[in-house]
Amino acid sequence: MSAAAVEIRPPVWRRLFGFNALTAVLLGVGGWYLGWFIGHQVTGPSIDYFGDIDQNDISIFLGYFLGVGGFLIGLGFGVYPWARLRGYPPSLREKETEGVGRYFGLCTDHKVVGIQYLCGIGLFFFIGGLNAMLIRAELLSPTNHIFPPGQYLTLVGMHGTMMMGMMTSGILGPFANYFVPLMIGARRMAFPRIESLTFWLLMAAGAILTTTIFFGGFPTGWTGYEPLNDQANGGMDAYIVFFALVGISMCLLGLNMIATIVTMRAPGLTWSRLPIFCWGVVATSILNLLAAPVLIAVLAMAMLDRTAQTVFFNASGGGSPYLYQNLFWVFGHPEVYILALPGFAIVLELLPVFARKPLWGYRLAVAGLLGVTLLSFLVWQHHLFVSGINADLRPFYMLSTELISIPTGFTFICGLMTLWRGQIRFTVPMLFCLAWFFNFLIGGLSGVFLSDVPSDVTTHGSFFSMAHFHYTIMGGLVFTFFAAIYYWIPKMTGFQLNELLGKIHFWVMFLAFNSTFAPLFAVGFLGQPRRVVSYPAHLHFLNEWVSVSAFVLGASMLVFLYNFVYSLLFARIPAPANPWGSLSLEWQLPSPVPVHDFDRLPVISGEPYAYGEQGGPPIAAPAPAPAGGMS
Amino acid sequence: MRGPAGKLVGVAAGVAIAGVLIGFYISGYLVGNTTPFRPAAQGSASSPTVHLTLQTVAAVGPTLAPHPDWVSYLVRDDGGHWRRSTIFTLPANAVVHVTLYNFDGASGLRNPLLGRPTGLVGQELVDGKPLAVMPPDEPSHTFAVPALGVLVPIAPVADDAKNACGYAPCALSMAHRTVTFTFRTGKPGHYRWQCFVPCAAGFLYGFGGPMQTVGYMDGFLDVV
Amino acid sequence: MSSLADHGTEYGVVESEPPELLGRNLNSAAHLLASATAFFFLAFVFAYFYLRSLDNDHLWRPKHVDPSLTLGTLVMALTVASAVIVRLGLDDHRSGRRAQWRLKGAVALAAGVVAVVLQVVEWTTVGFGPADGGYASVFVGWTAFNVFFIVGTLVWLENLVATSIRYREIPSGAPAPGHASGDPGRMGHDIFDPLSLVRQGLEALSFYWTFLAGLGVVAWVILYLA
Amino acid sequence: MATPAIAGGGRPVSHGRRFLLLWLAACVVVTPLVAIFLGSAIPPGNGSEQATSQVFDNTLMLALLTPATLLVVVFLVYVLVSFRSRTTEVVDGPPIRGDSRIQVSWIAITSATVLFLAGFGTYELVQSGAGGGQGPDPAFQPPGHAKALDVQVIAQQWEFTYRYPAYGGVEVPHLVLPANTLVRLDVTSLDAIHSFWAFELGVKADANPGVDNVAYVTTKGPLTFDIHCAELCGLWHGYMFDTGQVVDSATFAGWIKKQRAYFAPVLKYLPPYAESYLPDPAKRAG
Repeated sequence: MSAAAVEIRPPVWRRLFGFNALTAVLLGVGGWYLGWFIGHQVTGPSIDYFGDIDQNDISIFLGYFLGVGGFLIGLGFGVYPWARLRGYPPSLREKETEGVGRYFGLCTDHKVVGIQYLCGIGLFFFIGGLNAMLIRAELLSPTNHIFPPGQYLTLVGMHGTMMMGMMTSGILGPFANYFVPLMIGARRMAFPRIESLTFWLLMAAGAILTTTIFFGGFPTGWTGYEPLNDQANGGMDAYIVFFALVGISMCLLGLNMIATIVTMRAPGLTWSRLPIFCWGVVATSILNLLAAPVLIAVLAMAMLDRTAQTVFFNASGGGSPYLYQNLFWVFGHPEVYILALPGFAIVLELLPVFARKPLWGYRLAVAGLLGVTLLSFLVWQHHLFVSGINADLRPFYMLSTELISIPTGFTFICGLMTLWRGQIRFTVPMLFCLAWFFNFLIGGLSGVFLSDVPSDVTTHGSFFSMAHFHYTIMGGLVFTFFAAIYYWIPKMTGFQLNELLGKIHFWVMFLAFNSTFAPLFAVGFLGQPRRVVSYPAHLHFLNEWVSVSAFVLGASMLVFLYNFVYSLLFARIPAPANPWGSLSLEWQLPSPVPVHDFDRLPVISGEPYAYGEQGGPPIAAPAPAPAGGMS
Repeated sequence: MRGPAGKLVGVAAGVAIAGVLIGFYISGYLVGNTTPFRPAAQGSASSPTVHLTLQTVAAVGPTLAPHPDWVSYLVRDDGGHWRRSTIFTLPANAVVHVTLYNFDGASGLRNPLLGRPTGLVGQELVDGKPLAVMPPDEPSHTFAVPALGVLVPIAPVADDAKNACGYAPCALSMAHRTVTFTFRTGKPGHYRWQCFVPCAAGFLYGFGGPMQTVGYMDGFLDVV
Repeated sequence: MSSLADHGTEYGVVESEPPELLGRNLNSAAHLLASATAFFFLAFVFAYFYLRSLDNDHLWRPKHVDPSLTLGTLVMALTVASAVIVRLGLDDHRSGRRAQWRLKGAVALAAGVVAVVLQVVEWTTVGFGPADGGYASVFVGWTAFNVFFIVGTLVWLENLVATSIRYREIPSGAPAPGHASGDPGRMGHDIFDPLSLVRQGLEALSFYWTFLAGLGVVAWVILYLA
Repeated sequence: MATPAIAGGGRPVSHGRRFLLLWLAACVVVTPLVAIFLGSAIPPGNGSEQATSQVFDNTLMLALLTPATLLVVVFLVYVLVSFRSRTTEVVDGPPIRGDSRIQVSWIAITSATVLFLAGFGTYELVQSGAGGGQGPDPAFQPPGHAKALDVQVIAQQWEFTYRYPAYGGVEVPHLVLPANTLVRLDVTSLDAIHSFWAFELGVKADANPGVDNVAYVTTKGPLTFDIHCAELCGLWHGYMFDTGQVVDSATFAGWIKKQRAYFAPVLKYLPPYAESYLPDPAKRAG
């Protein structure tokens, strides 16, 4: 509303009241104590062992649930449902305030949500990275311990859980929320409030996970295997609530993305003109939508085991730990492709821009993305080759697992052939994309060893598999995450990032990354199991080497942080509307993008990769007649 | 507060806050390190002798821990006070004489093999009588150092014993069993020791909480 | 270059969207939500058959673990009935019989609530605890989350019924803009004719509610008959 | 944008040829080196039939995957060197949108490789189960498995103990195996999930409560091997290691005799030998 835009804003101290992050935190903490209190009232006398174990899981869970409820209400998520309950008509957008205030509350502008995601995810990404640094510090020596073994396991679990949980939205959160509507010529996501909800759920989840320390941490690593899960201290409850909230957020995010791309593409944007990044978002969202519910279900069972004393995973009570392993990996394997696929999409989206050529084999690339999506639901038991589950089926899972490398290969050939005879420009985003080829190649090929049962017998559960998935996830996701940042920040903020610092960041990160994880293949092959606090003495040198490289890797992140703060706060060099000369629709808009993106829904006249062809830009024109329903 | 100066202040403040938070965060993991206990060593440096006096209690009570209901080992320091420390710093190749007073009842072993004392110098004495093997339903705890091959099952206080000790501190006037044994610390190293009896009441398989927290039923032998 | 966005932030130019677009949103969302729900309950189906096939310690289903078939059937039947009534209400709405739709909507809502109440009654009288073996665990978990989803859908239904009751005298009692958006000062709706969305919402809801009732039938067959 | 100019593509054919030659040369040089030097150095070594087959498996895969790696790496290097933009202003490359011949042959080659790998892995697996745990009723049994020596591995928080049903069901805290024998390891757990990993023997099998997870291993000559727990099992997971031994049959006979004598007093308390022992006390016990 123009009225909202021009109204006089009250002084800062007044604006601190109302629905915002501050209120949310206060209500969240209040809600936590309320739930804790209720839990004790309900269960204190009736269940005696809570006294013995000195922890009351029911009241911890209640505390977390009411805490999340209070947090969301404080952010203003209660207003709309309450109005609808009273029968008021639907509306799309919350009141949109100007200024920084809108970044600290419920905002229905997809661009605000994208930037919220970037900062929020970044925060927890750095916490997870800090955990990794502490882990490597502990592993500097096989015998001298910095942390008690229990706390070390909590560190390992925190690192894995934080990264696997938060980075699932690492690219979909910031970049899909921001750019999918711009790429498909829409003014919003299909469900703006749900879009904002997914972000704030993640923030609540991350905060909850960090509170695990107060309840004795959790010993299970990110997989949370039963029955250790049931045996663990109250910190396990934080893990369960964290992953359940992340699951809900993932599911809603995927739903929102698919609904948007299916129903809101601008006129003329046929499926065969859809930017490959949007295809990657669709593929990932399918996995989000279908895999996350299984995770929520299995965590619900674990919660019931810990509170209501059900015996889902208790072999002595009529349940089975195998049930947990199966259900968890039914989610868990699609999960790793939820982390990998956005990387593929970013690479394929950026290569044409910097090779100045059309995307090679567009249909093949799409087929690759969708093929991976389909196959990733059929391979979960390759995580259980030596567990004794359905041993007779191992040949099938070996085959299906290795089949995945075929659609993955599509991505490789399309990317590589896009470079062929191009005009390659080594900008910072391009460097990160090229690094992806090398990292994911190593990661993928080492995966072949793990997918092959005979060699999996040695490598399973060792540092080899750990090195493998760090090559695929960190080398695949995090590198492309930074590629996307360097590529799109000029559009998101209107300012350029410093190129020299960017290149320093890249080279330090790339070299340190490889010098960290390549030796870990050897460490695993030489017999060091994962998640150990002490290891054989003859592996001391390798572990020391890895630790030092890991610290350098951590330092490279500080270079990025410095660049980010310096360029956006101090240098503030305005970026041109289209610094990379991209043909994609989002770059045809001014930087930063106006609040309502398009005056009129554009009409798309071609796909965004027509480099080297006549009549490249503009690929879109404003609709001749006003879009329907102007008031 | 506009302009670069204001921004600089803001960034500096942000960095400071982040630093403090990170400090708190890391310290959150460091807590739980129980302070090591170093018993006095007699005899020659080549073959020293160490006396270690322990007790096991059904619950550490409100004075000793954040978890008053947890079962735990306690060690008697030179002042004769009972401390809750399970990290013992011992000299290498030492002969360690351990006297252990158990105030806890029977929990029972899951694996009866662990009722057989092993790795000791001489025999394990329960109330002065040598012990060959303890029936699986009896042990209340074990003192085990797998890397040294040491395993000592600990006899329980009868359930109907008079004047049983509910929680620490437990006086020797209360019902208890006395277990004495001797073992050798090998070459220098960092040996873990633990209890193998599922004695953590309320936890699944009796193996959570105090059974998985250094400072209660688990610890280290720092052999230097 | 930016002929696509000359007007910057002039809300007047860009506000208010055609309701059919939101209708498409809702429709696709209902189908996606249904598929996600299916995968959620698939986990419980898998748990049922997996634990049943393992029967660890012969504790899958001790003799005394036998929930009341009557109550279970009632819960299932009421859910299905509610879904059917909503479907009929949708037909009324399509053919303009708004009054009948409002009545049917209220009845469907009541039926759903009764189903939930009966489920709670069954839990309190079921005669076995969650710890009594694999079947007991699956029973408790599955029914609990079934109720969870039913309640959520009933809230959705309540929204539609409430809206159509509040604005039954259209056009006289037209809704003020911004009521629901936490923005009382808003001058125009950001949806062109928001009330026309009741129909599309009802179509989406009817699909999802029918689907959920179907899952309820599956649960009933597996938990009580199998 | 600037008018599309075909740059770097003066002689399109020769680029392809040159790259292929480079790649073939690299393969011819590098692959044998990798196979011979790296392959022979690959663990778990030669401690048992299964370990040997694993090493062979790994070596063959290395030899097969090296050309694939070289393909991408050489391609990247070649492309980045010869197709880098030599101008400062933005010039477009040729609008090549695909090439069905390349696509088809790529799909064919990758599929063939994948199918071969899967087939080969399956072949290696069905020989003897490749040392991996394969559940209560193993499908892939080595010849002569009926006469295999039974050894039960009992995992608990936090150590492994071993039971020899063939020798009066004696249970011992350390693992010793006779040389040149086919051993059937029945891995089970008394509480959480562990994983029995005998590194030099190339054996890994998860230990689950109430499950008998069978792994076959055919020992060779005398040898000392490391045992780790390879599945996170709680506080002392990192300390749950031990060393086992393979000794000649005479030494083994003497050793087992001594053990039976030493553990005789506890023998009467052991439960009758079973494929698995359900943990007790079960739930929330005291």
